[in-house]
Amino acid sequence: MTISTLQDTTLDTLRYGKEQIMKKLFTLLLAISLALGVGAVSLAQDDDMSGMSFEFTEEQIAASPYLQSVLSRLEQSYDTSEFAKDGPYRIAFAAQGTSNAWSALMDAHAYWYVEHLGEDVVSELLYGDAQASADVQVPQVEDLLAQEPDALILVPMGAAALSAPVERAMMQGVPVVLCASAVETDNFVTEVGTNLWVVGASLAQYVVDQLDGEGNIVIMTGIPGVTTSDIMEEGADAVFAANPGIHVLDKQPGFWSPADAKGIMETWLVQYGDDIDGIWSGGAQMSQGIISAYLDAGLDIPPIGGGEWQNGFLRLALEHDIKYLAWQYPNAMITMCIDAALQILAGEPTPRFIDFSGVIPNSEPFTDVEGADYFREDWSDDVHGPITMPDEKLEELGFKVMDDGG
Amino acid sequence: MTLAKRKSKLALSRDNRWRLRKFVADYGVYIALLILLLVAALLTPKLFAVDTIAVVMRQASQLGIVAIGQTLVLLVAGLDLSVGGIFIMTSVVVAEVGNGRNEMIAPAILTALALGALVGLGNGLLVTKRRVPPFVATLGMLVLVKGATQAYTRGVPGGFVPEALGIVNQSWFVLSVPLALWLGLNAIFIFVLRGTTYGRRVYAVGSNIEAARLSGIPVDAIRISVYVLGSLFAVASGIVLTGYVLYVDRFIGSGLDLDSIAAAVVGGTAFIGGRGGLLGTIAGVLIIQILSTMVVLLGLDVEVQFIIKGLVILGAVTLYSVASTES
Amino acid sequence: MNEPILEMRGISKSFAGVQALKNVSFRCQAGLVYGLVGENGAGKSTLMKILAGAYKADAGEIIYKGMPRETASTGEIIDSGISIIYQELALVPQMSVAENIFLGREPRNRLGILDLGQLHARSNELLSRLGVALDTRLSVSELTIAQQQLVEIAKALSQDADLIVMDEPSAILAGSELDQLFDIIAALKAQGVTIVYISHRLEEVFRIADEVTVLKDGEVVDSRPISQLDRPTLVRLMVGRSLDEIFPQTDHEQGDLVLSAEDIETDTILDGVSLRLHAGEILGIAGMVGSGRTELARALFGADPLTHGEVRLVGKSLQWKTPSQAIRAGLVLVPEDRKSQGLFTALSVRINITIPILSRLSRLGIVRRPAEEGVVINAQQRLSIVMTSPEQETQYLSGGNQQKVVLAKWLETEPTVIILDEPTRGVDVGAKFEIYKLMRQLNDRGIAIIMISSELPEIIGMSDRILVMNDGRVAGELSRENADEERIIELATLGSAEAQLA
Amino acid sequence: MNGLGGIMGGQPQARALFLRRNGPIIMVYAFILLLIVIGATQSERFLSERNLANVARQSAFLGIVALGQMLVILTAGIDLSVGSLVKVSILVSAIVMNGENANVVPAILAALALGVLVGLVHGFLINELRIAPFIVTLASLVILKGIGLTISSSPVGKASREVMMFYVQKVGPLPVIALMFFVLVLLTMLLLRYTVFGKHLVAVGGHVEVAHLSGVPVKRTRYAVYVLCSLTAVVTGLLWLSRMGVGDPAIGDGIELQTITAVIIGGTSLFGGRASVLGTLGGVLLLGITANLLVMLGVSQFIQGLIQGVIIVAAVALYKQEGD
Repeated sequence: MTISTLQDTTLDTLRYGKEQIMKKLFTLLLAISLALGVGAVSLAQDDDMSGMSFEFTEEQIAASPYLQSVLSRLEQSYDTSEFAKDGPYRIAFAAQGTSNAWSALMDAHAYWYVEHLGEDVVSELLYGDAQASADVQVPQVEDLLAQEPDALILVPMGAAALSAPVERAMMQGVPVVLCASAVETDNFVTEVGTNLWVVGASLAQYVVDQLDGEGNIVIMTGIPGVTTSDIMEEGADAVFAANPGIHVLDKQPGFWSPADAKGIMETWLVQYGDDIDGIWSGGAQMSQGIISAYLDAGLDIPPIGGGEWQNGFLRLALEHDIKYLAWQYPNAMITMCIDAALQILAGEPTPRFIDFSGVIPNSEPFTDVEGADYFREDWSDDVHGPITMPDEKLEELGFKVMDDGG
Repeated sequence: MTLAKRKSKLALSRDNRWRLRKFVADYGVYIALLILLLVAALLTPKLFAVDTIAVVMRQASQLGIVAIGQTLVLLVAGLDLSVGGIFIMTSVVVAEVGNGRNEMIAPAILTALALGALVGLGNGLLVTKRRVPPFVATLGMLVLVKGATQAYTRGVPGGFVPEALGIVNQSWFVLSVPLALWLGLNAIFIFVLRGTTYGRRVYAVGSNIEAARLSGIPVDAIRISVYVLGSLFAVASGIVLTGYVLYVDRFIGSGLDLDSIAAAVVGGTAFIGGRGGLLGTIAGVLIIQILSTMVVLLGLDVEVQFIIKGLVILGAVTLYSVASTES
Repeated sequence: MNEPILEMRGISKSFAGVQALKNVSFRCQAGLVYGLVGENGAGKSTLMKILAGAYKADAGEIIYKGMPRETASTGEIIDSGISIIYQELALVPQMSVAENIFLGREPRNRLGILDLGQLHARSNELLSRLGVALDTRLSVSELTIAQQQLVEIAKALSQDADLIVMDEPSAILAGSELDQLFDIIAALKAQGVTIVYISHRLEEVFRIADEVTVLKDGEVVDSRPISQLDRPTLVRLMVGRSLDEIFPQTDHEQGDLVLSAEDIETDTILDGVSLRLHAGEILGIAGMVGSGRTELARALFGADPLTHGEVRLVGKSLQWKTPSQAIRAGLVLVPEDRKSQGLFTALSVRINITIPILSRLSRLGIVRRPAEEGVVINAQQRLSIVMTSPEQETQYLSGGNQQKVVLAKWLETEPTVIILDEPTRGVDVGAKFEIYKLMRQLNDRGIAIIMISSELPEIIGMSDRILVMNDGRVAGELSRENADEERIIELATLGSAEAQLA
Repeated sequence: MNGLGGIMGGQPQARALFLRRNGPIIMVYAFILLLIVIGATQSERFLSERNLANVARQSAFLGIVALGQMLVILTAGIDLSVGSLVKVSILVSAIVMNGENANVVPAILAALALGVLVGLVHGFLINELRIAPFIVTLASLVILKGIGLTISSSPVGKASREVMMFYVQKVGPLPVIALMFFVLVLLTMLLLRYTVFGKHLVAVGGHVEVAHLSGVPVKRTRYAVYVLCSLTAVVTGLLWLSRMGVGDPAIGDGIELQTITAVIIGGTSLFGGRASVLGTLGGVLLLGITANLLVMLGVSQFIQGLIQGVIIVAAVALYKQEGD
């Protein structure tokens, strides 16, 4: 098995309505078993996979331990022979847990994928629900390790807090796959994710490009102290610093909350009003709050660097014709994490950094130009694409697919 | 003669004492608010722009509505930590029942209110019938409500917030829908507390529960009703918040629970019950909201806000404590 | 003359503008027993709390063992040899007998660790000196009130004090326990210990005191050897008038039966109590603290549910289960502890007075302010309540005025029966007299009164009939004519069966 | 000890009293037993030495602060600031330690000094300015959180190698940290039973006025108990540092509510004057085993919160509390 097993399968489920799902399920199962190799087919015609590619300067790399780590790990491979054993495997999954839809969909993907692989591949998925809190996750990882799993997949809730537990897992002989975020130690097998520095920088570059390098902007970060947020901010700062025409009016954390984001944006609007020419936002939920504040104030919305494939955001953006660049952080990447774990347990050499971009279909960044193609009328606001599991799973999970509107 | 003279002298000194105490209790927080506004005039004149006032007042309303309920609960020597769970529950109910259809807003709100009342009833019964300290009872209910919401949604609230709920974002100059609601509810409940038998009984129960019982007041019923009201105000705040973001948010209103206690306490409502009222809470809410707006206007780090907020709470209660301490 | 062991000079103290003590001087010589007498509210307890360091005097000085005493902590004062047995029992209910006795001065071993063996051994020794058998490991909340009082005394003994203040110890001690106490006092005196004995039971004072100091309204009225005093003189010194002057007499006729209780019991100590009450009558209820007096009042009022028997308010002939039903039926209770049960101290006079009659003063739940203010003004005039405004919080009123507010609150319900539990506790003489007058006025209007009191002169002076309670039962009933203090104490301490035998 | 036992009263209701006083403790341990039975029958690894050691070690993190919290609650107080203090102490000790073994002692001293300082400030505000403990420590929760984030909003500092190894050290099968916790449990029991200070805590919580009149140094006792509680928080902060290896400000929020829950479930009265070390230990173990079991049994994550809520509400509702 390789990390790119399931890619081709998902398009269909995205594209077709639910009436076709039963039929599709068969196709899907077939497709998964057949598909090997990378098949990055895009929903839109936009095949440009390098939407987030970015030229770093030497200085930027030198200034960022994160960049150094990612760039070097992209080229490294881990000799996993010490972990090789026969299946079926018991895999521990320390998830972000029941905190938001993104995470719930990741869990759903995990359960679906394990079920799909079959009991002779993964006999048990041990699960820990961190409730998005490092305090909860640290002991939980200990609980999971006490069950002596064959591998640990971890969505770390704190880069620092989870470092020592990761090292202890490795010491115990349990290979660790980091999913969606990093920890401070280098002592793990591999990380599945994307270059968050580049994400932050690309979103910033988009804003800069939209303004032709001249203008006032505001920056809304996620949660200070959370790695994903901090690294994206670092990338953004680097780009804005490199563009002297850009004036940063203010930077505040919006805590990835639409309510907090809206509150701060309202204050900015009364403070700067029309002077704001562009906005950098660290997440779609905050972008929703930002848009909402603009709508209330009745002001024109400047370009936003920082949407995501999140149905609610797309709905708003489409309705109000907003210019944005959306990045992606597909929860479906968990399937790649599971694949990575299986690869490790098979003793195959494993890259130390696995970028989902270009592997999971439709996980590339897109702009308002293609936005309509991503928006799904039948999904509820909370759904984050892309979804690689069948639609039934989505409905089972309680995502109401919208009624016809009476 | 001398006796009469002495009496009047005594009466005078007693008189001054309670008048001073009353003055501090009733107006101390407004003096603090005034000082804050003076500081703001120097540091952030932008605060006094009509637009800013509108924003501050609208955001204050979200906190203010739940703070009304919290004040009522504090008045009967209670405490409600479960409001945080109610915000989330409300947001989920509005999305699930409303499911994007405007005609379902009313049923959604009614459902949320009914569930809220149920939570309040649970709080009230635990506190009165099982004599669980309010802190523990409402903390338990908080975990329970959050857990139940989680179990129901299975982690993912389905449905959409009906767009028409965005009406709460409407405003005419400074007056927004939430502000109107906040002011209206304040007007009603200031009157209820001062002018009705119910209000008197709330104060009586908080001031001296045994005396209230012996005065023929159904103390348990009063306390339960206050917890129910507290939950209903939390639902109202939750609805305004949900309309504000037009989106189901698991972290909706996080922090407003403690802020609502802080607002009431800063406003002079005593932790031991029976003392204080909504006029003080209004000022407490405004102080907290203006402080957080000023932090953004000044471009300060958010963490500074925590420190300032803590110091303001301490300063206010110290003032009340010093003023009320007998010789 | 010997050097005095204690001299308090020019002590003054006021609370919230109310002068509790004015220029009080008090001196004791070693090895004598001093009676400190005076009515409730005369300032006895305040004086002793200043001695104990619990209050700070506004003015004056204390010279103890020849040295002016600087402000000191309560612990240092105890160490210096002063111990006080308080009127309100000063025990921690959750702690054991032994722990309470040595609280604040626990025996430790060389490592500074609590010496439990010594703690219990010494406690046992002290208790046996008092002739009491009590498991020192029991927690105080499991003891009877009399047992708790003995623990208090043991606690004072344990402090090896040179000066022991006993604040009304006899209020809850009975018969043999009281005799034991007097024996102990005699023994202590023989050892050279000075005793200050606070009481308003005069016969006790005459029995044990060497010298008597009388306080009235916060001032020392007189201080002289017991040999120069007789009972009537002492009474006149204490109250400033003779008894006849204090208790206003009226001729009124006893009316119809208004209230009856048949064999009532509750979950509390009450054990089959029956009583009858007529219109215009004052029924006095006497008994030791803990004899069931207060429980009887609560049972009649519906505050504690009946487990047996019934209460009838004749004319309405109904049963009530809650105070509010009782109030509506025309029966009210003015509770014993004003601060904790009667008054909303943080609320205004206006709100306090109108709380039980709000439904009468309101329409659709909205209070009619003019009607309410009328009631308050009326009440103020009727009871001559001294206040600066109806909006004044009741915590800033004097004790007497607070009690009047509580009375006013209940009178406004226009009751047919009023139960007064310790109506004059903590009230100055002037206010006391007004309360007595008021009771008579109510009588004249046909209102029936049950008065519970620890003050025997008050019981005897005011009651038409007297029920004496003991251990949850009625130990005996006395008519006004054949009631005297001795008879009441006998019934209250021995109970009816023993009293008959005696 | 003496032959006079129980002649006068008290004894007849002794059994009822025993039950009333110890009911919550019996219930908690019965509940724990039930969970253990469920765990043993439903998961082969639950009773493994490894998992038991794991649960014991984890319990220390909540348990040590819960002991401090219990002492404060015994005096009719409360300390809401412990979570924030854990956070600040992690950051301070990590920065001082900075990965150097030589700095371990200064780091520990810095953390302890911080604890003493915070405890003294609480004591001062409660004693001298007469502010309710709830408000004092609520304000302190907010302020300390602000201070923590001001020190650093992202991970800082580093534990030394030895400190990190401390976390996994064992004495026989028992992790050192668990052992440390059990020793503290024992010490707290001894403190309450055999020391003057312990008796004074009960007296202050049971009837502060009486305590004062009996010469108990009420203020000093309060200062001491808030300092002690803060110290348990900084010790827990140090343990977290050993657990994580770095100072991460993400840790600490919500610990106060967990400790209060554990203490209350263990039968300690929020009204003061009555506390049970065994009960608190039971409360801590109950919460710890529940969390462990939910992971072990793979209970659907959606109902975990509900289960925890039901347990808490049931525990506090089953036993009618005293007071009012």
